[in-house]
Amino acid sequence: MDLDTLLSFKWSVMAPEFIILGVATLLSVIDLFMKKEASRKPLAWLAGAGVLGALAAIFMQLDTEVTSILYDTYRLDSFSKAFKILLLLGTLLVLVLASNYKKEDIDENRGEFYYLLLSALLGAMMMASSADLITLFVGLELLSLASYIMAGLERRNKRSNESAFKYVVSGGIATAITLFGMSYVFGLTGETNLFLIAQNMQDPELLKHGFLLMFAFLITFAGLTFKIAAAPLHMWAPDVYEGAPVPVTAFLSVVSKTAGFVILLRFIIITFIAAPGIDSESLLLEVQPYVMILAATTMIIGNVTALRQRNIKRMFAYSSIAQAGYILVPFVSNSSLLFELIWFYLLAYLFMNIGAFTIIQVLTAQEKSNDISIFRGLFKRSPWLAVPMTFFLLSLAGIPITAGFVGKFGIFMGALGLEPAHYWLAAVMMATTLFSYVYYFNVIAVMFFRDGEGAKVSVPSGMAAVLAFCAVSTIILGVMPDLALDFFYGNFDINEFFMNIEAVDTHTHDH
Amino acid sequence: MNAWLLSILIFSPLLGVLVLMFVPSNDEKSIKWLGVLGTLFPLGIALVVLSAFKMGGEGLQLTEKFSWISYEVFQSKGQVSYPIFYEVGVNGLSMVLILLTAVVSVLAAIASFSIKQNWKSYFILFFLLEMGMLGVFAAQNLFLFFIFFEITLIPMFFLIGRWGYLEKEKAAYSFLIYNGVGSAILLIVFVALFMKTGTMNFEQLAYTFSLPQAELNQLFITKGFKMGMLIALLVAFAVKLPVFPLHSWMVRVHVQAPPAIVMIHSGILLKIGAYGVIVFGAGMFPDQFKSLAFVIGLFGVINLLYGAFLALTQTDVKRVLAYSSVSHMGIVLIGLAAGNEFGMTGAVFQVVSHGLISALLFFLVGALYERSGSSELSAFGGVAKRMPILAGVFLAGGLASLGLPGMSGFISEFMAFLGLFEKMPVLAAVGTLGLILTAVYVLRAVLAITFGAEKELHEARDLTSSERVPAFVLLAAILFIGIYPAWLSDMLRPTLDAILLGLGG
Amino acid sequence: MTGEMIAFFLLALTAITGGVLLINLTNVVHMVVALIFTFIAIAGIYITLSAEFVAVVQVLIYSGAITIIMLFGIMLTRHQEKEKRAPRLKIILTGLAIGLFFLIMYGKIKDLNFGQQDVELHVDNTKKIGIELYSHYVIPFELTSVLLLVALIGSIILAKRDDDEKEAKK
Amino acid sequence: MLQMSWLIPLFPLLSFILLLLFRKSKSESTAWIGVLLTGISLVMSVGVFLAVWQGEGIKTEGTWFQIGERAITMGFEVNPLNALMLVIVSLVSFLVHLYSKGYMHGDERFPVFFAYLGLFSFAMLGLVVSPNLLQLYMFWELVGLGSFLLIGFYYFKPEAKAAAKKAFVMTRIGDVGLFIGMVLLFWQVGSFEYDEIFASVKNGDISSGMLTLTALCIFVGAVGKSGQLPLHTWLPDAMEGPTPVSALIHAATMVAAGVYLVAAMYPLFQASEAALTVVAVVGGLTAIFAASIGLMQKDIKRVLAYSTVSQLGYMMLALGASGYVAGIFHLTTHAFFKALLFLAAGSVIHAVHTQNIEEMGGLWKKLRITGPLFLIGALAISGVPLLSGFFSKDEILASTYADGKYGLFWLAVIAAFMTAFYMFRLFFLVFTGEARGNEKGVHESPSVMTFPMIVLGVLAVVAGYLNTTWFGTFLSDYLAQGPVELPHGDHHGPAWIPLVATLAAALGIGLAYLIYQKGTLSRDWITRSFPSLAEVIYNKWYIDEGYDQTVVKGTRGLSKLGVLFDRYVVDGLVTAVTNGVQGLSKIGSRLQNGQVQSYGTAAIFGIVILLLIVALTGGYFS
Amino acid sequence: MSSVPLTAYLMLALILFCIGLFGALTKRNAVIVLISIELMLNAVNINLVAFAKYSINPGLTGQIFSLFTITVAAAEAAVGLAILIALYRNRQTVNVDEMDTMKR
Repeated sequence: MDLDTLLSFKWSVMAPEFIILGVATLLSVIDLFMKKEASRKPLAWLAGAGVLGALAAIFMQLDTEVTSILYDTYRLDSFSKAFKILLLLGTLLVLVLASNYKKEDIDENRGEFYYLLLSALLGAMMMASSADLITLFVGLELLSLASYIMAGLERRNKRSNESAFKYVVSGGIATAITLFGMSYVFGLTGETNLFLIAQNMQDPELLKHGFLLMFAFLITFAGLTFKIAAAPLHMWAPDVYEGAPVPVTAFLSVVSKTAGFVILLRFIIITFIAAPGIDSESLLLEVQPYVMILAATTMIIGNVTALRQRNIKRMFAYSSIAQAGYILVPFVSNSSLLFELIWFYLLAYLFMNIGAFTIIQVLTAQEKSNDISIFRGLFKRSPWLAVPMTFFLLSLAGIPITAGFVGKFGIFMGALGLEPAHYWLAAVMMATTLFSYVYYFNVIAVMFFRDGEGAKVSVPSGMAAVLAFCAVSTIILGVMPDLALDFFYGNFDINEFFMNIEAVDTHTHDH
Repeated sequence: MNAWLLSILIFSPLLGVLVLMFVPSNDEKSIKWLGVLGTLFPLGIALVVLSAFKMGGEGLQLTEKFSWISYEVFQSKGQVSYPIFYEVGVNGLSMVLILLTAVVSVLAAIASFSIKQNWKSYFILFFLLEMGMLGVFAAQNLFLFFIFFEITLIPMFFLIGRWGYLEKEKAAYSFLIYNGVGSAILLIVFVALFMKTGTMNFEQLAYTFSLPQAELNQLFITKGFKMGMLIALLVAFAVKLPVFPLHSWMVRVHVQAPPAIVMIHSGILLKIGAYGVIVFGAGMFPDQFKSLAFVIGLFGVINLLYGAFLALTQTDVKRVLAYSSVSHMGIVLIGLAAGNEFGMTGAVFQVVSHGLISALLFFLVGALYERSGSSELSAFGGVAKRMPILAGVFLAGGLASLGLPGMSGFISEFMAFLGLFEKMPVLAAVGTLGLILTAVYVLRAVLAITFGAEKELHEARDLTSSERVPAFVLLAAILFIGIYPAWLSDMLRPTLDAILLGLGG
Repeated sequence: MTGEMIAFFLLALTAITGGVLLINLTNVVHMVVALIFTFIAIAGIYITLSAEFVAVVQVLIYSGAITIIMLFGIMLTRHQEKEKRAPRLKIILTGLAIGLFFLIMYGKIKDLNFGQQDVELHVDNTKKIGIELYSHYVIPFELTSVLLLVALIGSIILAKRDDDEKEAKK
Repeated sequence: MLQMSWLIPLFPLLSFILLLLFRKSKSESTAWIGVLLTGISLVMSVGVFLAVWQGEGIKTEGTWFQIGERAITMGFEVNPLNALMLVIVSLVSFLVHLYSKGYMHGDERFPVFFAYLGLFSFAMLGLVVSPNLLQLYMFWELVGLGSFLLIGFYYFKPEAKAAAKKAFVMTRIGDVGLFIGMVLLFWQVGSFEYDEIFASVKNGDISSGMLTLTALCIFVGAVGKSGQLPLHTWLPDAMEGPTPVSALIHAATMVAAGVYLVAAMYPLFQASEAALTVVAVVGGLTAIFAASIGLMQKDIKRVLAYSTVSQLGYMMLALGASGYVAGIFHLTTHAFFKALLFLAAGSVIHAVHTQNIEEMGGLWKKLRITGPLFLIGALAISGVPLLSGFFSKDEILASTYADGKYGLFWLAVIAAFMTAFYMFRLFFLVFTGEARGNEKGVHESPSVMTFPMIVLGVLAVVAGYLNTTWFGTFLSDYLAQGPVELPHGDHHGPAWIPLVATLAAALGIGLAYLIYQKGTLSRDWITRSFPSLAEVIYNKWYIDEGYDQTVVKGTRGLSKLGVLFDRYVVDGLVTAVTNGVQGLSKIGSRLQNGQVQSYGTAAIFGIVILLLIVALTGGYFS
Repeated sequence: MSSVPLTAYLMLALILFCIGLFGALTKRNAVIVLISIELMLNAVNINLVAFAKYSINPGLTGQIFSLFTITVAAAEAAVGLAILIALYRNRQTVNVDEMDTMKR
């Protein structure tokens, strides 16, 4: 493969990644030359512009056909476009939060903060648009590393340090576990390209190694649950969420989690779609019970433990664990609904969670506390915060006319869709949702039923915009989910996800 | 105009919300009046709807249908779409309940004059609640039904938790969790039905389930599935109704919520349970429903007797009324279990009648509470002396509650039992014991308050003129239905006949 | 017993011994040193697997860079060189879990063999790897550079000494 | 005339509504509204009665509402039986209205009282003209409502409150029986109409077991309303109401509704021998049982109340013994003389402001009109020849004897003796001898009160000639026009029966004279001779106490049990679930111990467990 | 030719992985925890390299994969250490079990 071949690829399809990469590099360079005291506001604008640019690039690519570069190490298909939109949108909102996060520690590294955010985003985007184990892994690690650092960004804050350290240790172990599993996937098929792996999975030789395949699947899956904060690798989340700066927490709970689901979908579905199970059925069918167990466990742990939390960030950590459990449910359905359901739920989750974190950030900054009591009497003090917060909480709880409900409804469709329908999983989900009512509504109760002595809360305009955007989106998606669904159906053909065009591709480029 | 009439009705309470937004939150008087006006507006539209509604017409009327959400699924069969529509319509049954909702809402809004604080948010939530209730009865598909069903939950949570009495938050949570259980089960069932049949429309579902079993097998719909769905539905609505042993939340809510809200709750929200059982249970799974009739009847009788027995020794009048609601909902079940014309009609009559009666009684209890600061029976006595009108209306309400002929309660009890006696005479005979017990506890409570030696109340004034409106309107409605039931039964007949056709076939 | 076999066993033994020492030693520095042996042994293993380039990288990065920065880390954070044992319960539980994990995996690894195929991996190993890296894997390769930059910047901003702290000391 | 007969009940209803509107009026002339409107009813009733006497009849019905195929109808019917009842009811009602004008003088809720009277009259007349069971049932309950309101008229008195409640509940027990019977019949016949029911009975469409069951259920209703054993306890307590009310409701009309019901449904009862026997036995037992209690009561109204119960027992006995005409005959005469007695008693109470006969005495001189009228009543009820009670009672005895129920016959004779005894005990204690209570201010009642009594007095004397073997059996001829096939023609048992009856009456009166007037016999010789029996009788056979101990306590106990169940089992389950979840939550947060290594261990455990499950289920070891 | 079977390598890797895991989960010194994680990653590398030679589809891919892993591991070690140093500055401890201010 020579330079010509390399240049013959349609590198333009990587425009979003290039934009992010370029802006990130630019940021780090500009930051270097900026005076220490100078306001980093322009950097935020620049970063925001970069993300917007990348978003625009993706929207321009909507009509682009499936494109594969270098044996799927980069791949642009509907799936990647759809999820990259989520990643970009989430990061954009988190950027606003980040630029309004007032902490001395952060201030001195604000430029780096934006840089790290964009790098993490880049990693996540690469995860979305690659079908090669190595790229996926590197993307994953890029996201992870950047996140570790961001979690510890308040370096004079013991909690932030501790949070970052716990994150890095858990993350390291998780990476090792994931890799261990992946090494067997690789070993049993001898390929890193997911489509080739899938092809090799049909090798009759593998029938003898059903158990190893199954183990490889489970170990990898378990390792990947780290990113989405689902059982069994979920326990870092509360501690890390609590200690990390609020925007980082928001980033972890939304963007990082989305990326986690992206890699799960990409890796699990393509790799194992044709894999034989122990009894030489389909492996994906055979592992369903285990995924169900994990999903159920996650929901139970998240929702049940959240009941006792007094710290709002910690509560949201458990809530986020629980949400991960919900989103795992469609994985057992194996229907093509899987993608749009997860996509929609993540979209909804993005709005409601970032919205909630916006308010949390505003309040924790003003009250210098993370205790739920900072919400006391919020409705009296600042109804314009209390009402959107209520929307977000209701959405998280899955109450109708919010996006969360439609998302949850979709998940139910996933759980009950194909034969056999998984009633018990749906039941666990609903039961734990009920537990979640208690803690979500507890916040609501604190806001509405208690009297608070705190002052009126002032919201910076950027935050207010995020808040309004999230609140409106939460409601609009709840009332007219077809806006999102039609967009999805209209622009994304999920068949592309399964389309191995590499054969054609190499052919055209290799002569 | 007619094409949008029903939607206008459903969302008409939002106008009130909109207007209230622009009223300063400390302007008590205008908020309260706007609150009443805001409920009068839907009532007006409801009357327009009533006039547009062809009495005795078959099937749905004033239907609207718009595409709303659609999921596309690629299956082995190819692309299958799962569309969800915005579908509303009314039949006799829902027309009746919509009217009930509109009327009780107005009266409850008037009763809300006793609310002491935060009137603005109170009425905003109140309107949202009304919208939810109207929507529930007008919805013609599962999805919409569920959405409106849940919409009623949230305002209720706030209304109880913020404006209730001492243990209001506990009650609010109790309400939320129990109803959450119900709606959780509902959601599972609804989605399961949706995924099996690809439709959420009531009529289409009923039609699908009436297909011969051979065709259903292709959709993976077995008899067991149907039965399971029906049982799940019954359990879900049993929470709402409520049916023993799922009633404790309701007692708590009745005791703790502000009277105006209890009027709504007891008057309408509980009825959603009955409505659900009729429309989903009997309407969609007639065969299974029939085979469960005995169980339903049994629970009906248990409810009737259990509620009555517990109401006997309560010392708080609100608790008496709460358990009386449990007991009266038993009659709904009894009527449904009968599964014949009389039973069904009786059940619906009971729904309406209890809606009116309990609204009346809770309204009066609220008025009493306002005058005495207590709802303990022992705090009252000889109220008839200083407040003859209140006492008189209270007595009349009590008598209606115990099924005195000439009042609506009698018609429903009579028909429900008449129905059950055809199918399960022994069970019905056991159930009639409840009629005696009802008389005992109602009189015990009513007489303890109105009769006897007079006790000091801190404010002994008779019903004020604004309080008389709800009291008299409700009493008049109770008498009207009691004396001229044909009005109601004629409206209901086509709808119930359609359901009965399924049950009978 | 071929030479390769013997080499493998020796290397494996060294590697495992290093690991066991890591677990059992109490002096932190000793542990790291023990691990150096493991890392080097692993490099040897790579050679037996016809992966010379990887072996070299292993020596450079692991035995070199990583152990060194770890030692630096130990020095920088010297607080207590002697390592106290963790609570027994923790050890037992963790050991139990890991033991089970080992046994389960072992059961299926022990008869995993795909036979031998004739590939000349060691021929021009480095060159081939280079070509692959710059063609096939150029995207992850470039991405890795971003990753390293992130690690670099991150490490700096996290670990850099506070100026004001210095001032305070003055 | 007959077409207008549906208006008869509506006039009192109008009175009710009007008077409620004038409820705050202080003017006592409001009473005239009630009097006038019931007067109109009375006139119309008499007109209707006369028309029916001519052999006319009418039945008109319309659909009330429709359920499915079936129409529930409402309407009115006039037949010989209910035309007679119309007259009795409207007459007594009219007279009581009139009487109350004087009796209730000065009461601050004067118009309300008349309103209630109007409501009651409406219900009672409505009950009478009902052409079907359902309509009857509805008015049946409304009658109960009227009774309830009037018993509880003095609502501030705890006794009145208790009595009203008791009356309502006890009668409701009966009502439920009626309800069940009615509904069962409906499913047998497919209709609530009397004539359709009778037709079915006649055609033998109903199995005999079902016939008996329905008849008995309906009879339970009658038992409740008519204060028969064992549901009689409310009736004496109902005397807490104003006395005119007792006269109207608890003597003449409502309590007779039970008898009327049995009479109206007579073809059904006739079809079941067992049912008839039950009716007769219950009636007979009630007659003697209530009479026995009446012997020792000290409250003038209670004596009369027990006497009412006893007399109602007579009527039931008559009906049960196929003495259809006898029963109705006694109903008629009893309405007059018992209403008379009550009004007279009311007059006495009005005069002395006490109801305790121990505190009366020697009133004969002071109440020159009331006294003789009371005497007439007492004589009539005792069955002294030539007065109305004699004829009707005689017929009952004759029927019973003719029906072969000899045991009941003798029971009835003994009851007759007792009746005579306690009535004259009452008479002597109240009107003769020394005044034992306050004498001051005792004066005869105003003419508005005495006039009705006089009318009733006259009727109490002459009503007996409606049906006598000597002058003509007008009543039975008249009733024969009705739907009921009169059994065995007339009962005219052996000629000695009137003699026995007269003898029993004479013995009773004589004994009373000896004890209470002459003092020949010590007043307490019975009490001394049979102390325990006397104790039991004085305490009304401990029936109330028995109910208290069993039914009331049992119900309350069940209720308490239910409350406990609700608290500990129903709520307990919920609490258990809540605690369970919270426990889980606690465990969950315990595990989250802040040690990142524990998290790792937990994760490894999670993975290992998954792998183990795979291994175990997948056949790893095989 | 070669007599060392794939299983032997995999076994070695497994053993080292388990040792690394055990170290990471039980050692109190944070540096050792970090380095244990490196050991785990090393074990994975052995797998990758061994598979590169002995899988059904041998080739350089495994070796390249392991190169990426090594790089990433190094970066991770550096970042981990940096975090640890920041933590140490504030807390004066490197004992993992003392880092539990946030729990429950």
